[in-house]
Amino acid sequence: MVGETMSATLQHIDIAAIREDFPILSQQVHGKTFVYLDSGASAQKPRQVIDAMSYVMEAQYANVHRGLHYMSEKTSDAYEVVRDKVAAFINAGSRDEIVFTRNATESINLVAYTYGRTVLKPGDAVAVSQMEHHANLVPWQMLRDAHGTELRIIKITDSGEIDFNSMEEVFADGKVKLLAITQMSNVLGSYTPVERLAKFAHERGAKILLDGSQAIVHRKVDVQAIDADFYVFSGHKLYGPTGIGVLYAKAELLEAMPPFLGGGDMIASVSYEKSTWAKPPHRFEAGTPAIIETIGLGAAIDYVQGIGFEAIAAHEQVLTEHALATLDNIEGLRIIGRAQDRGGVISFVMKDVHAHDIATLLDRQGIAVRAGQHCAEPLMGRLGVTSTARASFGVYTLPEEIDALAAGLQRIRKIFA
Amino acid sequence: MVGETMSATLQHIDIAAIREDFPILSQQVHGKTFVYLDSGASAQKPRQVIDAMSYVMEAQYANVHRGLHYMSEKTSDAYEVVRDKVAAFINAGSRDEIVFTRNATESINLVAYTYGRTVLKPGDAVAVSQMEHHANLVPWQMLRDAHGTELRIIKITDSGEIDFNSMEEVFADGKVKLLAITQMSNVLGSYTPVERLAKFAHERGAKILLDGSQAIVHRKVDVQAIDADFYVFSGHKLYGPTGIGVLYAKAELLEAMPPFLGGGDMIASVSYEKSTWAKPPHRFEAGTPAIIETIGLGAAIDYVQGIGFEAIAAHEQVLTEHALATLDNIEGLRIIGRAQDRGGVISFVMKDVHAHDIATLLDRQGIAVRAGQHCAEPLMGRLGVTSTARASFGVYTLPEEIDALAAGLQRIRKIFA
Amino acid sequence: MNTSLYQNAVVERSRHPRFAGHPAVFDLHGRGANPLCGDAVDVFVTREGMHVAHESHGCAIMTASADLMAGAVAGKSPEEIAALRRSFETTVKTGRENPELGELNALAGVSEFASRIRCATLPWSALAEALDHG
Amino acid sequence: MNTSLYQNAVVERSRHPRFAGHPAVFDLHGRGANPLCGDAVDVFVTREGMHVAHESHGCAIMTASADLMAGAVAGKSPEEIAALRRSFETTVKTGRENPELGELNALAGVSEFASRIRCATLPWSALAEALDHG
Ligand SMILES: Cc1ncc(COP(=O)(O)O)c(C=O)c1O
Ligand SMILES: Cc1ncc(COP(=O)(O)O)c(C=O)c1O
Repeated sequence: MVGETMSATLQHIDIAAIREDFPILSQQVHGKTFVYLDSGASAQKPRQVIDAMSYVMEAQYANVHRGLHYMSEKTSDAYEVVRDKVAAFINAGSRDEIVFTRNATESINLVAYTYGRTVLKPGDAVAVSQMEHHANLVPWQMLRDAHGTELRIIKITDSGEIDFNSMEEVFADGKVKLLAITQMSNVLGSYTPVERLAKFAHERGAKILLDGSQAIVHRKVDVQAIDADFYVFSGHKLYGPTGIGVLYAKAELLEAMPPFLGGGDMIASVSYEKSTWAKPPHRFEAGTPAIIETIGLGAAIDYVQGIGFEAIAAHEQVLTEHALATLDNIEGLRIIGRAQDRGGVISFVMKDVHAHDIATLLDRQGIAVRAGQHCAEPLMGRLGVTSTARASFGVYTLPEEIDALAAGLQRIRKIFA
Repeated sequence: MVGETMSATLQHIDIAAIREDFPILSQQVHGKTFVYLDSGASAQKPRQVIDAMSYVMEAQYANVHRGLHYMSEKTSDAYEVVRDKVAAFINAGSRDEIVFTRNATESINLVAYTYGRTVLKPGDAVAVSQMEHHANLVPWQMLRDAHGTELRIIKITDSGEIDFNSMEEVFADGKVKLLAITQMSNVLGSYTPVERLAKFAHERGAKILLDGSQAIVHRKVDVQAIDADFYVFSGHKLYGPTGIGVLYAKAELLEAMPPFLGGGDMIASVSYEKSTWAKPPHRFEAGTPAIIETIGLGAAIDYVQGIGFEAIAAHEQVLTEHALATLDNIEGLRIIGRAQDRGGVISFVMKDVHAHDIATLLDRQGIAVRAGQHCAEPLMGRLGVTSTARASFGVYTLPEEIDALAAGLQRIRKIFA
Repeated sequence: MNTSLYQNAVVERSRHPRFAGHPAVFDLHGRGANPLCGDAVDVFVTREGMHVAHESHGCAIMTASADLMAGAVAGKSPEEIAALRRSFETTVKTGRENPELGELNALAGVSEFASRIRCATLPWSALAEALDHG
Repeated sequence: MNTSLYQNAVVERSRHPRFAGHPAVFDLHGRGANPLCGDAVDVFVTREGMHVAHESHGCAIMTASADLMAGAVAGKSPEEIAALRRSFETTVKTGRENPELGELNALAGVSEFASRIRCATLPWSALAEALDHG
């Protein structure tokens, strides 16, 4: 099995070369080879991203949009080029549909504060699924409490897929005006059928916001083909730096939205009495942006596109199948989430062993996994667990690392036997 | 004069060594020596900051606060240590009074959205001065328009100082509950008497928010000695990375504030019906924070403290005096802002030459200055100009660079003669 | 692998706790919860003889710590318990065993796992809460 | 220093514009403003003979551009002006002079100053606005 898997992997992707790009992967942890299976929380950074950021700071830095001097112009260009890159990356209709934020969380909150408090009216409903990350639940709760919108929850099936019967019910009375839903669960690894969800929402007069935090890393995203109204993701999960995220929204939606934060760069004119707003996307980017990080994100997108999503998806599929088969062989281990369409994020529980103990004991073997509620506390309730352990994969993950995980879990089983 | 100035400078600060730390300063621009006089917009980054950020990405990176594994623990530690550093740097009473944001702009908006919409009531007034950056004006306009607070403007004198008669008037009816004011003007270079302002506000039952974006770079700040209620600044002006800013607020104020953004890490518990919030500062830090940038900010603070504020202030004073004297000697040049207590940010206009033309023509000589309204459009009206040129200094600025500026300006005068 | 913390005493006590349960009658109750991971422990105190029972929903370290605590505090006064808690917290932070802690020393190894120290101390916070405000 | 853009023609026309002023009578008005820098230009058109006057509050490049524009469009039809605008914008972006632009070529050098191109094109947007919606 492992031999087979590996050759399948190696057909698609030159993993050895990729791993060379990530300096951290050659670190040791507790004297053991470092096995990083926590990319779903945040991915490691390739040399190309680190270098791009260092280059800005060493050779081409100044504040953007404001200066009439060389360094400022060059830096503004380098910054704005990333907007084009992001637009092309997700096939936005226009670069002006790309707003830079800190992370996916801020992107969703931006929509909740602006679109949510103006276009959505008290009495309108926002629908989310049972498998949302807190980032796509709490902002809608806060909107409910501040603005009088309703919050409705779409059920998932036991296998971890969207329950379309529940969707019908939630949308039945026509009050749902926004469906805010993940494209890939950070707990179950399920992909959601985004085209179908968008069609479903649009046919019922609702807009759709997609949380692409997990999916963007694994799949080619085409916001126009999906017909997404809003799409959000974070740079740090896409092999880019922290401190930079993206909000995509259709131009006509952004046009109609009031600003979120007030300050420099988001205004057209300011007097003490009244200010007028710049056009999108600048209307939503107040103050000095994350210049260095945006340029780092550009390098990350180049990096990912250099590998290509066909190769990335094939590699992920091989890893996921290998991991599911291998983990299923471990006695007392139960994988949580069995969606048909699923990717390289795998949660599991072990009989008689708490997830935290699993994580700590794996860590001692150099293996990094997540354990806990994964910022999805209500989903834990739905699944009938208090926490899970989770292994998640990146472009640099090796089938052998999954074997190391399995061996580690077997050792843990013995301790608790 | 120059010789004298230089030796005064060199007594306080080893500029040659400092300049070695900033790789960008040895760049050429348009074939000329690069003279960077735009530190007020954003400062350049020392090797120590660049290295600290690279180190995280190369050797010690994972998401914070969530992992039970080695890399996550180490990264969380490195991240949280910076909170201690910032607290010590501004002498906060507790590390829990330090909230990380993207920049000063976000810090002010955070206060406007949370404190502003709960503790401040419709009919209460917020007072700002005539010399605020848009970042400390527009959020209060937005609050006014959304929440029904009033916005009052405190006048400045012709020399660019706070007019305390105007203060008295603005506060006379007791409605002002928040004074939001800069500690140093980014246009006029004036410092405001922050202890006096705080006392003034407190005696009249108002809180004070200080915009320390410019001042923090030049002066030792002690928020307890000032008795500031809120204090904000950005990392990128303090020789740190973009994408990271700070909000300081007194513990009891933070405790009483509702959250700003919803998502991971800011909650105590989440159910579909109701969520409860984490204690400050985490309540205000939703989602994956700017981990790499926070660590970079820590390195920047170490760097600045390594030089020491006594040396920095002395160096700035020498530069400023030299610059004022030198520029005053240029025919047709008028310096805008003549406050008693002023620092290394100098705006000027030239007869018959528009600020933009000054900036472009200086740029061709390798000299970077700002020109325009400096995100302070209403202040331009107060000063009776449409724009100014501005030279601003950093720890690496040389007296010779000011001489280069003066020579450049003389050449421009000839073109327009 | 270095698993010294997960020695038999800890694993054993977590799997077969001696003081687990929710007594029908008790005088004081305290709760400790770590929202970040979902761990929770309820502590029930019968003042007479300082009998402590616990209901633990969490990891091995927390459960073992609760159970070892219940054993260690039996019959002690609140003041003695407060002193014991301080010694225990020092030991789990420093890793230095302390003769007065007896069986509780089994948890000294948690010092190597910074993010898990809270698991070991959570039952003690719950007990303190019970004794303070019960 | 490389100041080719600031040749005499540009500096001269900015300091002593020939078509500056706010006429008492005019047919069409257009305004261009760059909020980032505070530059603003008002353009006043008398249809008869396509006389253009401008009030410029801005830099030398904008003022010279407005004045050279007013000279260049005199007597032209709106269609000819639209074509001229396209040629002018190409020249200020590429730096390639174009014989049909005549005096307007004085601004070709602005292509080297990316952030200043807008200064040169602003009067043309104001004129287009006047002709479109006047
Ligand atoms: C006085 C003052 N306040 C606020 C700001 C806004 O800072 P930032 O853009 O980093 O949020 C600046 C800098 O531009 C400033 O100079
Ligand atoms: C599905 C999903 N949504 C949202 C988020 C929030 O991302 P961030 O913390 O970068 O804002 C995450 C990551 O933690 C996630 O996995």
